Amino acid sequence: MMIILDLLSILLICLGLFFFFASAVGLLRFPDTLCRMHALAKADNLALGCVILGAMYQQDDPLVIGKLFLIWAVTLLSSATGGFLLAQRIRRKFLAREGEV
Amino acid sequence: MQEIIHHTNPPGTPPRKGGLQAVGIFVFALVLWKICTGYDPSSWILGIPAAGLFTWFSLTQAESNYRIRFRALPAFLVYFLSQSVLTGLDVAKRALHPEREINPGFCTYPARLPPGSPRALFANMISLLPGTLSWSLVDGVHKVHLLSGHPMILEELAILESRVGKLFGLDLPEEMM
Amino acid sequence: MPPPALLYALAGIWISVIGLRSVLVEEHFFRKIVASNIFGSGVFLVLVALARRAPEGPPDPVPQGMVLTGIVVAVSATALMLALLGHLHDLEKPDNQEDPS
Amino acid sequence: MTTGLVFDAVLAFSLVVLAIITLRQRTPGEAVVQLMIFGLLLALSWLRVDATDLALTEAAIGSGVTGALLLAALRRTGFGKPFPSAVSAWLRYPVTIGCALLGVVLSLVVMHTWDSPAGLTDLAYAHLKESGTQNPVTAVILNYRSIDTLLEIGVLLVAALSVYTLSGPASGTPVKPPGPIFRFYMRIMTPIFWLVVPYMVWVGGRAPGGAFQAGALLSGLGALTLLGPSPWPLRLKRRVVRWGLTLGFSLFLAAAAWMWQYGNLLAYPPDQAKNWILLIEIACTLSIGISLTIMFAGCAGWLHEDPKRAS
Repeated sequence: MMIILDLLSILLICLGLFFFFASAVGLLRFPDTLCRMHALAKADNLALGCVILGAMYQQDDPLVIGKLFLIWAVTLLSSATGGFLLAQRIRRKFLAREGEV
Repeated sequence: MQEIIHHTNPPGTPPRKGGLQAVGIFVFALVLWKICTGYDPSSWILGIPAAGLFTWFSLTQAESNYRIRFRALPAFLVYFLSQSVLTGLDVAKRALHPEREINPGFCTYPARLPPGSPRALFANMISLLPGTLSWSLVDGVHKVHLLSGHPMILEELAILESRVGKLFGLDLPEEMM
Repeated sequence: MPPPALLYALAGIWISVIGLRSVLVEEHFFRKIVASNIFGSGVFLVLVALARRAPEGPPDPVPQGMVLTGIVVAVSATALMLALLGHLHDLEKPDNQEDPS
Repeated sequence: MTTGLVFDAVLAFSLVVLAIITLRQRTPGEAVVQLMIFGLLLALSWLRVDATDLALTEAAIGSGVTGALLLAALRRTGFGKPFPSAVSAWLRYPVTIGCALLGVVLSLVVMHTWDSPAGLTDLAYAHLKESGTQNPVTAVILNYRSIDTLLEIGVLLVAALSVYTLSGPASGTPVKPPGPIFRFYMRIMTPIFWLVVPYMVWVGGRAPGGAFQAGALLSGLGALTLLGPSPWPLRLKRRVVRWGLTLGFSLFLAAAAWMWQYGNLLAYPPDQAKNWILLIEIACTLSIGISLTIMFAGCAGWLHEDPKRAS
């Protein structure tokens, strides 16, 4: 039983690392800032979710599991909002360049 | 803008600040505190004031007309998680594919959800669908950046919007008129 | 095989030396402020690594406490430097020169 | 063991490289972003040498607050202008050579003295029971060496007051109010902040955490509140804010004076130590949070005007 849980947890964390890697590659390869933000906002969230899910299998204490879940929820909200604010700033610069403001 | 069927709390009515709601938020805060601090009973010296602060700051905000229906939460979470996985896979595929499958574009989507939390949550959720990123919300119009445009995008947004609406107890049709 | 903490101590020394050089050489005040932050971080890294000299057992909490204090003092100093820099900027602005206050 | 050592070597090396990269950036904005990345990696390295308390503080204050202060100052003085070139070569070369020599000497000293008996670990742990806290770092800063911390809170107060005095009238460009998404975020996060800040204070008595980390969190909330139209607008000139700014230092000072009757400055009797530490930590958290928020507002030039006035 323990071995299955350990394997599952290793698998999930490796999956998370893969998505982090993919998001980093996307950050480097995508053509402009908005496209790069797709990579950051989406793959990173899934990656963090996988890592946290993997870490949860290593915990016996339900309170620690709850804490891990809270961390993920707050990070999701923060990264979505941060991404939106960044996109808004890019849009303002874009519009200013177009001369519309 | 389509007609929205309000089950309760149409916009414009002042937020309900009943004692029951305050107690609910207070208990929720205590649960959060418990999750954070663990099993030490002496933590309540700070925990009860902290939960009080949480309740006060939750109740004294201007625009709390729309509240989440807890009955709708599980279905929404399942949808949210499955979409997260699809989205992550989609982005990872595009990032790692030798020829970049990217054809950036924009689209606009008029909001059907009322302003406030529902509309804001919807904008945040747009960034969750495969290939879409919300990048502005002005006067009820969502501007969406597309990683690669495809014809079904407006329909997908409408489905997402109606899901978000259900979470707040609002009925929206699943397709645009 | 060197102990890991020694690696960090050496890295800290070289980071602070690099920072010190930039503080002395650079002309632009903003860059001097950034450099002084790096200088300070290097010194902190040395202290934190020195706290871990004993290979087993808990680390020495006294240098750690000093660094904790130091981080807050460093941020105060940075804020003060930046406020002075902003003040200087306001004074140099041409439209502010006839301002009596 | 070996894998860990490889990781440590790579991390230590990349810290040095990042420091160099940070100092070679062309524009101030890029330098700040690099500095923040450097700070986060530094925090990671401190986890590797068992300094979790410090890693938290470095990530929150060293990287987060410092970065916010630098960006705020850039908002006032201009982002994009590249740095002018450095001074003439005749000064640059001697300084570089001198610094390199200093680095070599220091490295040799550290390597030679590495195995000498370590400092005060045993002494610090021997008295942990009487110190009123289970976290050795908290014991050092709020009991054994609390006089240092008292003075440090004083430094912070003086720095905040200086920033307050220095920031002239209405010098910063007003901020454009962010839209409904940011308001939604603030509505959810503000109550959570007010729950997490007390948690940080409480946990400092047992595990990594404490007044500094909590104060940094509070100042994060303060800076976010200054950025946009919040349901709870923050007016830094209100009397209650000014009282909060001085609360930490005055309470700490009062504690020091009160302890005089036991014969020593800030030597708590063991049975009262726990309560004094908790009280001082709460007061200091408020003061640190308000001080750092004032510094942020001062650096951005928003202290003496209404930041919500849209252009």
